[in-house]
Amino acid sequence: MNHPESAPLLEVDRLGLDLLVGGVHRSVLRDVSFSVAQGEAVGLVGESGSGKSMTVRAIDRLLPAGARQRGSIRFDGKDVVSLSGAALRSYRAEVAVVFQDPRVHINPVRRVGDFMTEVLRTNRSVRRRDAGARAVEMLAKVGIPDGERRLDQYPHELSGGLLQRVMIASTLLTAPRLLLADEPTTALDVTTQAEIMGLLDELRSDLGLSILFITHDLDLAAAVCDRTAVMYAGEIVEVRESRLLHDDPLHPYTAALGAARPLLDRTARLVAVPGRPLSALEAPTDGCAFAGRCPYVEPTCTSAAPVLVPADGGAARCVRVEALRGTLGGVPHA
Amino acid sequence: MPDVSDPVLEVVGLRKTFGDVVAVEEVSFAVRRGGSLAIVGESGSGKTTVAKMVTGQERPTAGTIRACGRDRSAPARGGAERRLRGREVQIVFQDPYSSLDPRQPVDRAIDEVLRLHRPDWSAPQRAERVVELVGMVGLDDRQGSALPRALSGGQRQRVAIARALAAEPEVLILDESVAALDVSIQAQVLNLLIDLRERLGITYVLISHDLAVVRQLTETVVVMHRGTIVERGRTEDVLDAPQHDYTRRLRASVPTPGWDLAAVRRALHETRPVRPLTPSC
Amino acid sequence: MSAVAAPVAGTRPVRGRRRTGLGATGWVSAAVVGLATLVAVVGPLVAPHDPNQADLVQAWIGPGGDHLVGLDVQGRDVLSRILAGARSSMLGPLLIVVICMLVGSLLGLVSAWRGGMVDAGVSAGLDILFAFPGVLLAALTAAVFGAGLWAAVLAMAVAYTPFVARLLRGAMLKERNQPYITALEVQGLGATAICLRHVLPNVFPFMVAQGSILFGYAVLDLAVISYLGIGVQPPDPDWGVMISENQSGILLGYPLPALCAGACIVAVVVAMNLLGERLLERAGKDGGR
Amino acid sequence: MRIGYLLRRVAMLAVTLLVASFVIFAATYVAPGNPLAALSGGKSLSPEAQTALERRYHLDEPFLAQYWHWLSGAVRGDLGVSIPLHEDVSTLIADRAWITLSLVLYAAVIIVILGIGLGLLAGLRPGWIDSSVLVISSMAAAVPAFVAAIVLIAVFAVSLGWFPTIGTGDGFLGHLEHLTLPAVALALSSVAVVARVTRTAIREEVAREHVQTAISRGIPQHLVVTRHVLRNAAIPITTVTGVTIASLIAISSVVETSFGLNGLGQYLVKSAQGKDIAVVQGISLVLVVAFVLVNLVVDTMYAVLDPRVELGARAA
Repeated sequence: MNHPESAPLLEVDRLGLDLLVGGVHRSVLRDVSFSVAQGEAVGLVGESGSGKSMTVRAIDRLLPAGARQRGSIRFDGKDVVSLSGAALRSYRAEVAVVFQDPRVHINPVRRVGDFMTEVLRTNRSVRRRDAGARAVEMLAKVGIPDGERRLDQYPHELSGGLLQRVMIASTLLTAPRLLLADEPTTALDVTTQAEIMGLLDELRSDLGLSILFITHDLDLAAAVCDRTAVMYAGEIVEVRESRLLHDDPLHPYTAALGAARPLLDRTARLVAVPGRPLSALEAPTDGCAFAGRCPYVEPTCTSAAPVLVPADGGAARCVRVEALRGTLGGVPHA
Repeated sequence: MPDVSDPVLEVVGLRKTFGDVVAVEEVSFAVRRGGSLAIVGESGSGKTTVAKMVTGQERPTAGTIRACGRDRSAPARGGAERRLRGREVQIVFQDPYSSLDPRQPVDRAIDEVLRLHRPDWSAPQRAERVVELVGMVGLDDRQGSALPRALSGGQRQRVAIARALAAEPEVLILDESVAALDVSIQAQVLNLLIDLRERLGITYVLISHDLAVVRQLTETVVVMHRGTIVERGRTEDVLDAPQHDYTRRLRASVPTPGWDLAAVRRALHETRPVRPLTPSC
Repeated sequence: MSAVAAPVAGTRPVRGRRRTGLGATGWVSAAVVGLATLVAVVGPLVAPHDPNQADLVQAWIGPGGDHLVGLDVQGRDVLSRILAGARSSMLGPLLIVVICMLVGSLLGLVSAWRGGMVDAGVSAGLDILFAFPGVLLAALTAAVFGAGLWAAVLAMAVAYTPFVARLLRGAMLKERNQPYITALEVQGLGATAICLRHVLPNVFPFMVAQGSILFGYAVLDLAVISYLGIGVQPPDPDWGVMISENQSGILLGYPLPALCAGACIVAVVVAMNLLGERLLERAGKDGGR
Repeated sequence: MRIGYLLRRVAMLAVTLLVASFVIFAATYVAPGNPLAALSGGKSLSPEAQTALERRYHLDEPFLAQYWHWLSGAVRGDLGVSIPLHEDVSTLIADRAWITLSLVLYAAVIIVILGIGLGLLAGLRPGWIDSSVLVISSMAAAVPAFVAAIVLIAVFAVSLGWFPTIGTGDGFLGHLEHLTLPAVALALSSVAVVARVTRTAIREEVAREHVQTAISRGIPQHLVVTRHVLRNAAIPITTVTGVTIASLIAISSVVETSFGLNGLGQYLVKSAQGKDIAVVQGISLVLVVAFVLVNLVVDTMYAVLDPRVELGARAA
């Protein structure tokens, strides 16, 4: 696969979003910028309420009514926000979404075959039998050998892991260029998660798919993504090469996330950040959202909203990024 | 077979069937007083059913369960026996949002348990103990008199722990107790649990699918797969050098920095025929 | 919409002060219900005329003089009959609701708590009872015991019970399956104490809301039964009876007496329904964790 | 799988009918008064005549045997004899059943077309259409059938003279004309209920995650609506509509009384007032059978519409 180094496939620039909550517009995303290149896997990591799922919805134009959006989202150079009608539908075929819980994201009263071939039959006028054959082929590719039988089954007759494979296979039928994977393994068992992650990784290398991978698990993102953006309270606080993010974080929140997670290979007291994660709706507008929990807080942190500062091939939203460089990582567990 | 001196909880030959389905088969383990045991497994492994049998929510089809030397395989006869069992084994659930009565302030919830187990205590005695328990789990006085809806998930889980500890049980079952929490909150609760065990000498039985949490919290482990125990031993031994195929697979499935996805894929392709992907519903 | 916004809004652990108001509609409904209740209590005492004093010569005389809403088919004062009729029209439904709530919550609680065979047995019994529509039961009771308010109340209470029991069983089962109930069981608290101290109080707002909606339906159904002639018997004043008595007036061009009684029924039913829905909403919010 | 579900429903139905018939028949025994007294019209009977009558009506046999006679007769279509009228109950019922049947069918058609139609409109078209349907339906839902009846008579029959007030008319069009106001009165509140339920079902389905998936896959709007929203919402809509129509069977007595229609419901009430127990029993049995059968149809449709049906019972 050749990766044109020039323009990224997906470019999100200063995305802002207000949602209607109880009749009032409230900001849930602020200044979210990142990009995904052809064939690249980018992680979007954050705790609940950080705004990562809303970012996916904005990219796929699935925002709730009354949402107000700022900034731009460009796919392959085209402005996504202005798309409509057939252009929007073909954009959606190129940008496929794998949702968190296949059990509720697949229509329960239609057969697996109907679900898989629906797009081919309606948007590409492929005949039912041909579409079915392609579905079987794709099921085999994601590791489901008895595709014909599966097409006749209903979603409730399949296990969660199998259903998630069906979801992935169905997205592949339209040959998408970008996969938005919104916590695709959170509802699954650990071994099933590994299978799905292995599958996604295989598809990326075989088909040159770009992947935007949303998760709450920093380790998972680091394991499969080239670059990772960490979100907190509706903002990206750090975006780096995944490996660096883990070993040498620039933002105190990234460091805190890494240090809070227990390790598999040794037992050591966890470094717990006090307080609870702020949801995007609660974030202050005039200072750093993490300031209240940050061990390195200074008066400057709460006087003005910090901006993303470029550093070490990435960026971090911290006024003390230079001062703290190199001190946050290293030994995460005291 | 379990060979533990001074076992505070001992389970032998446990079996549970639902209709034709065998959920748990030949499960035996023991935990020493003050020790800790993890029951690891994925959905459908039977780990939750084991926990339910130990707490008396389900009745075993066969096998015995002894806590503090007393049999609890059959349902309790009478209130006194129920309360006695309550002082032996307590449980903390996964979901912090539904594990508290929404109408009951924190202090009243704890007081209710104290009244049940300490009928001889006076109201001021109980109130003093409530304050002590609330402080023990790291909540302040204001949170101690709040309604659950005013608390965050992590705070509610602290309340659930305090309520379980109010009965001063010998064994605390942690049924995925930190699984639903955000990472940063999870760390706080894990640290609290570690401190409490050091301080109280209480025995933990952790039900979990998360190997890292298991490592953090327990000394011994049993690995369950499809209703049976496939591997057991000291936690670090089992995690560092798993013997059974399933445990190895479980271990390899945990994402870590430097996770070799290609190797995971190879391993999965190899083991796939062993475990046919059958619909689970 | 709310489902879409949930990932953001639902994760906020600390909620704002919950709204305790009923809203404008709720308060207006409550006022209507309060007024109807007041009339049911004091109505017969404040009626300006004897509700049963007939004077056929004065039949169908319109509003005027000391007869604010005119006179009915037998020349009786309509206002007095409305005021006096409120008693049976409101008291009957109250009895129905109380009976079927008591029986229904007991059955629901036992089914939800015991589960298994007990639950299956109760459910099967209720299913059979479901096959008897209220009007049919009322006709059967009237045929057997003779028509009257008490027979109608009994029939309706029986007809409503399976509905209420199923509704409450669902609500109680949901509560019973909450982990906090299990935690209390593991503590060693007895079933009765758990039910009385936790399950019932948590289901209570839901019961009140459902009871209010049910009361509206009971007012309606009891009026229907009296209208059909197998409930309250004429000449006793009752809103349903009044419609049946004065129906001939419609063809003769005197619809007011029948419509007045009809309006009273509709007003109480609508108010009860709206109030019940508001309460239900609030109960849902209350239970929302 | 789904066949099993339906077999269970049919078995349940048989048990329900058996118990119901028992309850209905047992009413005779609970009823105070001697049936022979009613039979003789108050005259004193000679012992021979009394014995003959007792034998004829099986009154000399034990309760269960009498029940068996009645039940086995009912299965063959013989519901006994009305003592005051000296006529076959089956004939009396057959003469009146068609009115109730056509009234309920007519109302059912109105409910399906108007109720579901308005609900779809409101559910799919937020804005003024939705709000007006909501307001109108919340008012209509609270109007009981007999109030609707008097208002309809007052307005359309008396003031405007568009429809006849009473009777059943001749020929199909005549029936239709005569039954229109009664059917509207019968259907009115149900139309409102069905419209509201339909609207809610549509709204809930629109908000479901799988609809989001369909949109995100670029399925055109109209197909998302028909294939996913309507298809799935059809499950609760069918259930509620069916149950609502079943409830009309009993409520029709009200409308029949208001419009002076000689139907089953009105006859049931009249017989109850006249203590004609045999007729009350017969009509009760017929109505219960009809009610239970409609519910079986609803269950069948539900099983057809929802492939998950074997997982649990109907979500009531």
